[in-house]
Amino acid sequence: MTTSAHTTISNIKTNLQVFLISVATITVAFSILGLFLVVFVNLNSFLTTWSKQVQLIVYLKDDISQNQRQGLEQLISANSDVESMTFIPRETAWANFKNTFSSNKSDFIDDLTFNPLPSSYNLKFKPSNDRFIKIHRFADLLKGRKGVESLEYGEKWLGAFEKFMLFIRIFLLAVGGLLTLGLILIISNTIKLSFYSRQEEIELMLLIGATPNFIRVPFMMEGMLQGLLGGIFALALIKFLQLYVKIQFQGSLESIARGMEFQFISQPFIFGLLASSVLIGWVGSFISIRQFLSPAHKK
Amino acid sequence: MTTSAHTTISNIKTNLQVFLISVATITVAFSILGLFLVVFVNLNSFLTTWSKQVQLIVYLKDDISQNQRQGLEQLISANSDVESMTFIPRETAWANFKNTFSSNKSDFIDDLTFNPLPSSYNLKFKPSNDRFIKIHRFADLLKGRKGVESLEYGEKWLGAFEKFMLFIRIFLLAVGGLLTLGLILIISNTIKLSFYSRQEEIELMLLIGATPNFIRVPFMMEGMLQGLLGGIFALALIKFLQLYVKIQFQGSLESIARGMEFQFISQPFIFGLLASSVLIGWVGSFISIRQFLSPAHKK
Amino acid sequence: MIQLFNVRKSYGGVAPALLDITFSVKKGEFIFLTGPSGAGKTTLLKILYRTEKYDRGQVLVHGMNIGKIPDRKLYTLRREIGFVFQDYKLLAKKSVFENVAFAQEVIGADKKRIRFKTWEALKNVGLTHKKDSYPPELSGGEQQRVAIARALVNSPKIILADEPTGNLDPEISLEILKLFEHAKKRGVTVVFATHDQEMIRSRKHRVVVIKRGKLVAP
Amino acid sequence: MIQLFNVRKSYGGVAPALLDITFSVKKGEFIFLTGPSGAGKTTLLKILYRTEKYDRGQVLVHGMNIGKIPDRKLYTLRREIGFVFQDYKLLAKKSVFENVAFAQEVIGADKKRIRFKTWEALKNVGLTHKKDSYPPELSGGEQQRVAIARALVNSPKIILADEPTGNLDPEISLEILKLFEHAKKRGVTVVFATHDQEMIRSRKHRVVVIKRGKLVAP
Ligand SMILES: Nc1ncnc2c1ncn2[C@@H]1O[C@H](COP(=O)(O)OP(=O)(O)OP(=O)(O)O)[C@@H](O)[C@H]1O
Ligand SMILES: Nc1ncnc2c1ncn2[C@@H]1O[C@H](COP(=O)(O)OP(=O)(O)OP(=O)(O)O)[C@@H](O)[C@H]1O
Ligand SMILES: [Mg+2]
Ligand SMILES: [Mg+2]
Repeated sequence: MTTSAHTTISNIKTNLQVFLISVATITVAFSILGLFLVVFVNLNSFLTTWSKQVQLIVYLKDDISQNQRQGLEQLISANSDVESMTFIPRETAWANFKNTFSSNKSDFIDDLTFNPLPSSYNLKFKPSNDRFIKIHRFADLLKGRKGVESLEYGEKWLGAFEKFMLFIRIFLLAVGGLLTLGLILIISNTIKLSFYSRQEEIELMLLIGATPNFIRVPFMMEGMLQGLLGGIFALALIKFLQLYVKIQFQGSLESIARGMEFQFISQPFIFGLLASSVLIGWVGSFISIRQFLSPAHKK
Repeated sequence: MTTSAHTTISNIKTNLQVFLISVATITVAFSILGLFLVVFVNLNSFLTTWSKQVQLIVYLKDDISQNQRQGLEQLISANSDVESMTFIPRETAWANFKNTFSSNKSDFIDDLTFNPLPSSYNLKFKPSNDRFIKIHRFADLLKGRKGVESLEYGEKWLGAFEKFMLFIRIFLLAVGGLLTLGLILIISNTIKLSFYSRQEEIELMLLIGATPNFIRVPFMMEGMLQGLLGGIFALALIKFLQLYVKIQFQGSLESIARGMEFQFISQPFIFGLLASSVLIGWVGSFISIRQFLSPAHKK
Repeated sequence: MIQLFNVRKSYGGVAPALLDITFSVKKGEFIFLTGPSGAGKTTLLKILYRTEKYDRGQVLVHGMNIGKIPDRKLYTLRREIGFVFQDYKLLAKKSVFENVAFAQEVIGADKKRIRFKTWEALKNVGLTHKKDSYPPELSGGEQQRVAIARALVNSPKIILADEPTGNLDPEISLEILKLFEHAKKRGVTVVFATHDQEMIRSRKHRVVVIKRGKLVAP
Repeated sequence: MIQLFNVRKSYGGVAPALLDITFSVKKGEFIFLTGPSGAGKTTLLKILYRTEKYDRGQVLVHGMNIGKIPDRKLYTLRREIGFVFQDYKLLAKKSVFENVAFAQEVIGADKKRIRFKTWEALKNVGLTHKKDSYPPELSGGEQQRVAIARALVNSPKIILADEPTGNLDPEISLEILKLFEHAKKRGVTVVFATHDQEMIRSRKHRVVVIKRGKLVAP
């Protein structure tokens, strides 16, 4: 064990340049992947927060019958996409309306002595990717029902915005997939190339009577160290960027983050990144070293 | 020239694996950068479209004097951030209001026979990163003015949304910067490593009487070819992703894209990407070859 | 003790590199292996070291049938043998001292012993003054002597030397030869491949000659 | 015509590798360069080829002061000289034929001529049957002969051969020697570094001996 650690260190010293190149590559790779994850997670939570506000409001006719209301309620409860249903009597609606308008425009509404607003059901839908489509479809279904005066589902921008976010989400996923694929390619190449620079040494070790483990262990340790260092530097870089963003955009950030948690570097994120960097280093060196130790390998 | 092309091809054949690894790396690198650009450009244009809708509405008191109005107008024209100013007389406002409300709620408003709404100035602001802050500041300035009843600037979400987009924009820029830096590192490493695998050959050529150009030209051609192939494959990949997204999300896409052009692969984008891939290949090989040809290079 | 029975080896070319070779070297014997360029000397030595496989026949080293040793156990064979490679196989990134010490590290020798043995081996080939140089900074003959020092440092029971004096002047060649003969006196089996007819004539060791892959009378 | 005046070269070690070397080789002359391992033979040849610089003195090759040639013009010097490297310097990824052809491509020879000359050069060293092999598949002596073929293929005006027969048997060595002597007859200047005293004694060429970087009487 001590010998292996010793060999690892002297190996690294001898091929310092290749080692540093590998670490730098892994650092960049993980920084990008990490930042990407950060953007994705936050965009996602942003979307979730916003999309909770999308409701389908079913306005009822003033002369709706008890029967018609029961039919409507049954229909709504039968839809498994609906998360909750709130009945808002016309009195409450009128109070809300007055509240909204009297505050910042004029007070002509206060002068009204009758209530012109209808009762309504406010439906919240479960979060899902095609929620907006589902809401739309359900609204079409309800439109024709007797006793329903009209339907409203959020401001128009909210639907468009949700669709846009869905699109962005899929786009980011695609980019993320490609990125991960690329990272694996780049890291495995780096490790393979770092092994090419050692090919002579490994072959000589085999020639002069080293056991396979004697050869394998220091290389794996080096691979893991490489991965770990890359992971740590990547984390440091992300942290640095976080601090920068915080200092530069303190104000803006706070007003956006209100009611919404920005997840920059969470505990599981750190552990996940470090673990996968070590893992990638290990797997990379394992694969490469197998190539050299296998009897099929041409001298 | 023919000899150089010939040498280039035979060079590539001899080191096919390293060549392919380089092309693959460049492909992934440019795909990511390209997709990134696509996301950024579209997000940006989306932001621009949305933010055009942010206005500062200045409601005027019914008893505003001619003097006060002139003062206000002067103040507004003096602000260089204001793009346009529209005066909306109370009659127009009332017509708009009736229009909005009579359509989907009840028709009690039609029963009203007097006009309770004020006149207003609608101010559009020039697009800029801290536009929202500027609007806010200007609003504070106007609030105390005589003749101003109240101020409104967009729905609250629009401000928050714009801030969020600003934040995302900066975030994307940071990631993009890191990405570009990483790409340069990775590509120059790949090319350097591909040169390491040729070091012996280059040194031998120098030893047996090749002119510097004889050595340089095929390597530069190879570097450029590498870059070009990487660029082409990256474009193909992006195009493929575009098609996939189109097929999968035809519907959603159309409804979002309404009134807004999605710029996937534009002519300048293609040319820019290809040109920079060739350039990177050229610069990469130029730097590496200089290292080997310089007299300072240790044998 | 090395025994070969009807060993044949072909690299896939028109003529096989070795053709039904049968001979044996007794424990503690010193033999010269000679023959024209391309005769198969290196091939023969490589087979004994199991860096090449043979197509047919039997090879016993210390009674072990080396064709039966699994790849992961090859190190047991190689630890018995000191091999001087015709192309030296020195590591350019390690100093002379490290190159020789490396052979001992690889078999797990302990540190103090490594220092002492390395120094001794370098002294034997007259290279202590170059111990901190790197192989590319050495003359051809100096590199060859490092390769010899590395092969001898672990006191192997068998020494296979592939033209170990090809780049050495006659004086140093003689000293190296004496080094091998000294090992022989300690009971080491030595196979010494060489083109140097003068050297062969001047000593009284058995000579094995191969030509185009076949044993011939000397 | 090669002239050296008081050439001194130190690699930074305790003793300089070359110490005030003065001698000249006439056009069309054949000389043996000999001396013990590490004496400075390779260093001397490398200086003539400008792969090493010298610290002091003057070196003229065909009247050119080679110390004054700028790096980007070095190829003009090297095209005059065929160099047989002590460590061969063959490209492992090119076949024997390609290795020899490469030396001609590099100086821009035309295709048809390349085929013919390569074939001829390989015939001279007796390796036409190995033309499609790769260097790692060759015996030590075969590799050495490829290196010789490559050095001679461009019909250089000067040949610098660094122990070109170290891995060859006496018969082939003699043939190679004759090849160089044949070149000499065509007016080529030959410097032939070797340890082979038998070979030196058997021919009547001038012998230059260096020991520890100094010229000594043969
Ligand atoms: N890996 C290989 N692949 C194909 N052919 C090979 C290989 N190694 C050796 N040969 C051929 O086998 C024959 C014998 O080679 P070997 O190296 O054993 O000769 P040798 O007696 O050591 O010669 P030398 O004195 O020149 O070193 C040669 O013709 C050589 O070209
Ligand atoms: N690049 C270098 N850096 C440092 N020292 C060197 C370098 N090249 C050679 N030397 C030293 O210079 C001395 C002369 O070396 P050179 O290669 O000229 O010897 P040589 O006469 O060719 O010997 P051989 O017959 O063994 O090839 C040696 O002691 C060698 O160690
Ligand atoms: Mg051999
Ligand atoms: Mg030498």
